[in-house]
Amino acid sequence: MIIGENIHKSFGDLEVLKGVDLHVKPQEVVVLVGVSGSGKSTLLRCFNFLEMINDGKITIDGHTVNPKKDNLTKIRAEVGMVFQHFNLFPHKTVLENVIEAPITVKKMKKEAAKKLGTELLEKVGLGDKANVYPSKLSGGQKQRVAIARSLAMQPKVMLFDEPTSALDPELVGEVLQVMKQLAEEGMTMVVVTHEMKFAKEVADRIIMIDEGKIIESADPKNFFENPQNERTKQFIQLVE
Amino acid sequence: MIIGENIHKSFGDLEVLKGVDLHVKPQEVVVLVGVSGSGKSTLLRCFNFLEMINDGKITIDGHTVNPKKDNLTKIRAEVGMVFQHFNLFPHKTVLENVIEAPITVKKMKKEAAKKLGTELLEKVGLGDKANVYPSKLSGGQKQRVAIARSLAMQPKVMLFDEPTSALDPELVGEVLQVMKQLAEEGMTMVVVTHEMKFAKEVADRIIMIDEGKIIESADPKNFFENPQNERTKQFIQLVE
Amino acid sequence: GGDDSSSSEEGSSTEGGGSDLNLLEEGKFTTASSGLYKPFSFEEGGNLDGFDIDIGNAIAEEMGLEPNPVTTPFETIIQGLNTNRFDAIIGSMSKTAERAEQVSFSDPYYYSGGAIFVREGTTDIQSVEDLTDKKIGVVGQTTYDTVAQEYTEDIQYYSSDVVALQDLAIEGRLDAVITADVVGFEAQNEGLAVEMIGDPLWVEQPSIAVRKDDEALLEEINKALDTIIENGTYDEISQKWFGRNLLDIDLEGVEVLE
Amino acid sequence: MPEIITTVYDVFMRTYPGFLEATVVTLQLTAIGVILGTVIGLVFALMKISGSKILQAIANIYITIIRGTPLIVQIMFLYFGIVELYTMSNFWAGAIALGVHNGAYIAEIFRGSIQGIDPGQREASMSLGMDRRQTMSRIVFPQALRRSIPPLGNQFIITLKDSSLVYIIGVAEIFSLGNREAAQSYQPFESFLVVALYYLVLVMIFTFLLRLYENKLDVDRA
Amino acid sequence: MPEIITTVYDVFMRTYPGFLEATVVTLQLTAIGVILGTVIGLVFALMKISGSKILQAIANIYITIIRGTPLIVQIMFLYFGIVELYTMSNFWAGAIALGVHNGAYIAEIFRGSIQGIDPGQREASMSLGMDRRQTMSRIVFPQALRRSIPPLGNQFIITLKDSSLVYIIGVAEIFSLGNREAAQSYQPFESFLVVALYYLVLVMIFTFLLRLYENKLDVDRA
Ligand SMILES: Nc1ncnc2c1ncn2[C@@H]1O[C@H](COP(=O)(O)OP(=O)(O)OP(=O)(O)O)[C@@H](O)[C@H]1O
Ligand SMILES: Nc1ncnc2c1ncn2[C@@H]1O[C@H](COP(=O)(O)OP(=O)(O)OP(=O)(O)O)[C@@H](O)[C@H]1O
Ligand SMILES: [Mg+2]
Ligand SMILES: [Mg+2]
Repeated sequence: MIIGENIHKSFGDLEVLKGVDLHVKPQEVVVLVGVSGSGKSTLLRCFNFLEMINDGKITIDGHTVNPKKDNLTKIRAEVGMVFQHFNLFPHKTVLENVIEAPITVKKMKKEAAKKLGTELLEKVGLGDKANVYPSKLSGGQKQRVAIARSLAMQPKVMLFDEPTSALDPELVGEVLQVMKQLAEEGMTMVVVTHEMKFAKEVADRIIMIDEGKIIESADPKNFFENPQNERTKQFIQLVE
Repeated sequence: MIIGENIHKSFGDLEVLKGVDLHVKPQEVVVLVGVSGSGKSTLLRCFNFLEMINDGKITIDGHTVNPKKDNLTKIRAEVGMVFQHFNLFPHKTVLENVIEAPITVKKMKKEAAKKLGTELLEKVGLGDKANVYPSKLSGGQKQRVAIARSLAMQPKVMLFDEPTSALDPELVGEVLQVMKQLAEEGMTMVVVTHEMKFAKEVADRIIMIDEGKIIESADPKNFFENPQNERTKQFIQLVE
Repeated sequence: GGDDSSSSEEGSSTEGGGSDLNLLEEGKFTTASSGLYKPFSFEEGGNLDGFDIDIGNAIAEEMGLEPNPVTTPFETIIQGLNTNRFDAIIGSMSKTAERAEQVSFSDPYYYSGGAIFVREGTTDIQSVEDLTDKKIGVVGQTTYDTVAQEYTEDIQYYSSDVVALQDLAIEGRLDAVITADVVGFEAQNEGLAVEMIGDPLWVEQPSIAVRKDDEALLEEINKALDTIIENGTYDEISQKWFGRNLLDIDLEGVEVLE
Repeated sequence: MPEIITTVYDVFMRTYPGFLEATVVTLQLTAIGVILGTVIGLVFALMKISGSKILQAIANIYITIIRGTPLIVQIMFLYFGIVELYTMSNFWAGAIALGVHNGAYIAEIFRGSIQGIDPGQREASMSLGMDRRQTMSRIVFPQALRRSIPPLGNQFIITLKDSSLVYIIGVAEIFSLGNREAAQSYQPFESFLVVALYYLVLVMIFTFLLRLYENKLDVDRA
Repeated sequence: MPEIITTVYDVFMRTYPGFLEATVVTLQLTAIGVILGTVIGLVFALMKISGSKILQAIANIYITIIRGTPLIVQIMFLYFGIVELYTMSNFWAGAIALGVHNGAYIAEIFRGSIQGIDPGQREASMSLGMDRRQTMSRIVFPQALRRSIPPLGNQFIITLKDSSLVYIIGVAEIFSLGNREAAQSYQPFESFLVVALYYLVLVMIFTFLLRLYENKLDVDRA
């Protein structure tokens, strides 16, 4: 579904991704872990073309993206992204947040968009908040709106960058619940998270990134019980 | 060691603490848990007289504090406090941070203070960072300096307000390690934390606060395995 | 369209309507003064008044134009004229050779004496020679400025002679102010503790200034000035402000500033 | 003291018809100065964030020159300096000088507001498939504009006070009138006190309106 | 165009001896204005954070009046208005007016810096047993002072430009000289261009020094 091959990415002199290969199969749920600064966010952002890679190639749904020729806007719309800090549009209501992109990008009729938006909000358990401004929501609610907003574009794959890190612990569950449901419905997902319980339960594969390289890739059981790399062992000890 | 009886605290119309009774015995380690906004921080701040209680009384080491008559400055010095965001003094080096209070408050000689400070920094594993400014440190290192700074006043009890919440997950361990060591050395401690593993291992007692009241108080085993209150059960489910 | 043609005919048939005079605004005679030179030009509660204003009004009327007096700082008044901000300066500007290179002057419309004023009770300034190295207050770009520069480097500049005189009355600021005798007398009347030293040092010829190429306008102005002097209008105005006729002065034996 | 109050009151009562007219002129200058400045500021702010090095350089030169020289010099230059290029009335020269001056400051207000929008907003918008233009016009601008209104209000108040400087080219605004009043009445203390009062009251009125608006914004968003 | 450059150069060469003297006056005015303003500002900032309602009210009235009226009015009032109370030379009247004016703005700079210090700093200090005075003098002030230096530098640059207004009371600083030069040479374009250049160069020099200092601060703290 989404394939990264030999991805290199530098910021100035700092090489952050040093040749990453990652094949995500349709309906697969991949969890990315790694210490701070290892390049997890950067990798997600490259997949969404918020950052341009310096070398390598990215294939989405069978199409290898050529950033010079392709319409990146269209490709971005196919890849959903959920951020740590939600990034809801504060000047729009919850429903307006969700229907903004379908209307402006997909030129969907307003009525149809509203119907879709309402459905999605109900799906994430926020049907009653449609006309409220984001500032009135709790962190967990905001993140669920962000997920609904992303779903409204009917993306082929969804990227999550630490979606629960900014939440109070008691609000983490409600977001993970929605993500779990998405996974069960067959959404292809790449998730950066420190929630090991979620990783164990939901991930098809856990990948450890260290200093811009993939150093471990295994199903949850093997990842935790039988890590191959020394750094992975250390990491597991630290976060467990 | 530190006793709070019938503590009430309001901010304007908002009653945050609604009659809290908490007796912390010498050398006891008490972990406070509760959802966001339940009043955990406020309770700690009352114990340190950063907030003045509206009703009730606080007894420290056998002395019931009368905020109107007592020298609060002196009492605060007996109660150490470690904050979520470290609050190191950015314009002072690590060692200067540690020796500031012994010199200005206890009128300790600079040489003696430096000796004490160096010892404490070694204790938290940062002997080599004495002359560095806080901005050069990682979050975990900052928090360990903050603990050393607090210890330099030889407090009778130490209060920790989510000391690891602002840290990257891989840095949490080093701080908890220092706290564990302190507990083993017999320091009386009250710790607000979401680190349930730490609570299970180190706490003598876990206390659940909900809407400004203590609703559960038990040793770790009973707290997790046999919670009495419905809200506690929910909370345990959420954070486990 | 009958209305249009009749009204334009009316405009051009008005005596001296000014269409050939290169006026800023058709039918209006826009003249400038500093507005800070009581009693010649000053503003009271937003209304411009004074001798210069009255003269301007009389001349405009004589030329069949609507008078339109405006104010602008004296330091930049010639620049204002030469950049077409108004049609003429009727602002107590004395004719000098230097200025005559920049603008054309009418016949003088009054005579005034340049005089030294000091604070009441001052003893160390008795004559113009005593001004040497003293602190003198003047308005920049005036004839008084030129004289002051001959005696001292310690000059303080003002936008208004009246303000300079007010400052002179304050102990410790200025040693002397050079200005027109009448302006000083007016200040004395207002209760300022200043006095004139001796007689006026010279006589100046305040005149109306126009742009060099506005010869037709200058001619009209001179004609109008003659008329109001002859028909008594001038005398009336002068009597109103000073109780005498300012043109009535014996020029025999006094220095006339050029 | 009471005597002073009486004389100030006298001066006030005697002069207020003229001062009210002058207040209108001051407000006109201020309004034109701010509106013109907003237009100029918007253009230069867009140039600064345009990504074109040339446009950025032009904007930077403009802003550096305007912010590097006193307003009073700008007024004089515009009124007397460039007459060979274009001659304008003193009112318009003053208003335009205020506008050109404000332009540099308002450009920085807009630029600051736009750049102050959390980059996450842009990223979220792009990640949903909106292009640069849509992101700017539908997500960034509306938020930046709202954020600009308090500093623009502040700039209005600064301009209200700055407009006093156009007295130097003979525009009959409040200060210019007060100056003449002081000279002709021989009562400088009272005259300037009255002038100060006019400005103070105007500034306080606009500060109050600005606060009201800011509070409304806060309420809207809370 | 080249002709203009020649005439501007001529005017510059002809006038620079006078302008250099005037520049010294401008810098003196600026320095005194800022130093005095800093002293006044410190006093009023302390009053504002003092906790005493009366002191706060006094500080607020002062700040409201100064910020609510144009500097040029303040200069005129100080020079011509209050002579019956106290008479000063025009240079000192100008410098003091600038100081009094700056005082209100600098008070807000200090207050902002002090209140901008993370409350956590105060709490950490108190929790270690330091009293209010120690907390203020050893923890809050040193940090606030450092934080004040960039806006104070900025205020210096503002004052440099504002000092042009004391020309109105006849102090022979840059603008006042340029104004006379323009009038008597009948070359307003060239004269005001030269004046603008003097200010621009001064502002750029001080902006550069300020940047240098800020970078040094950043390096120290990084
Ligand atoms: N736009 C950028 N410009 C320069 N450096 C950057 C940029 N974005 C990221 N980096 C650097 O790249 C490295 C990897 O950053 P990245 O955000 O991908 O790490 P991460 O694994 O997501 O860490 P975290 O867990 O802290 O979010 C870091 O050293 C970071 O400072
Ligand atoms: N200084 C204050 N003024 C007004 N309200 C306050 C103040 N401090 C705390 N509160 C309110 O008191 C309540 C309890 O706050 P407190 O910080 O004690 O909660 P907490 O249990 O520590 O939560 P968290 O886990 O988010 O830190 C909250 O509703 C908070 O908004
Ligand atoms: Mg990241
Ligand atoms: Mg808390």
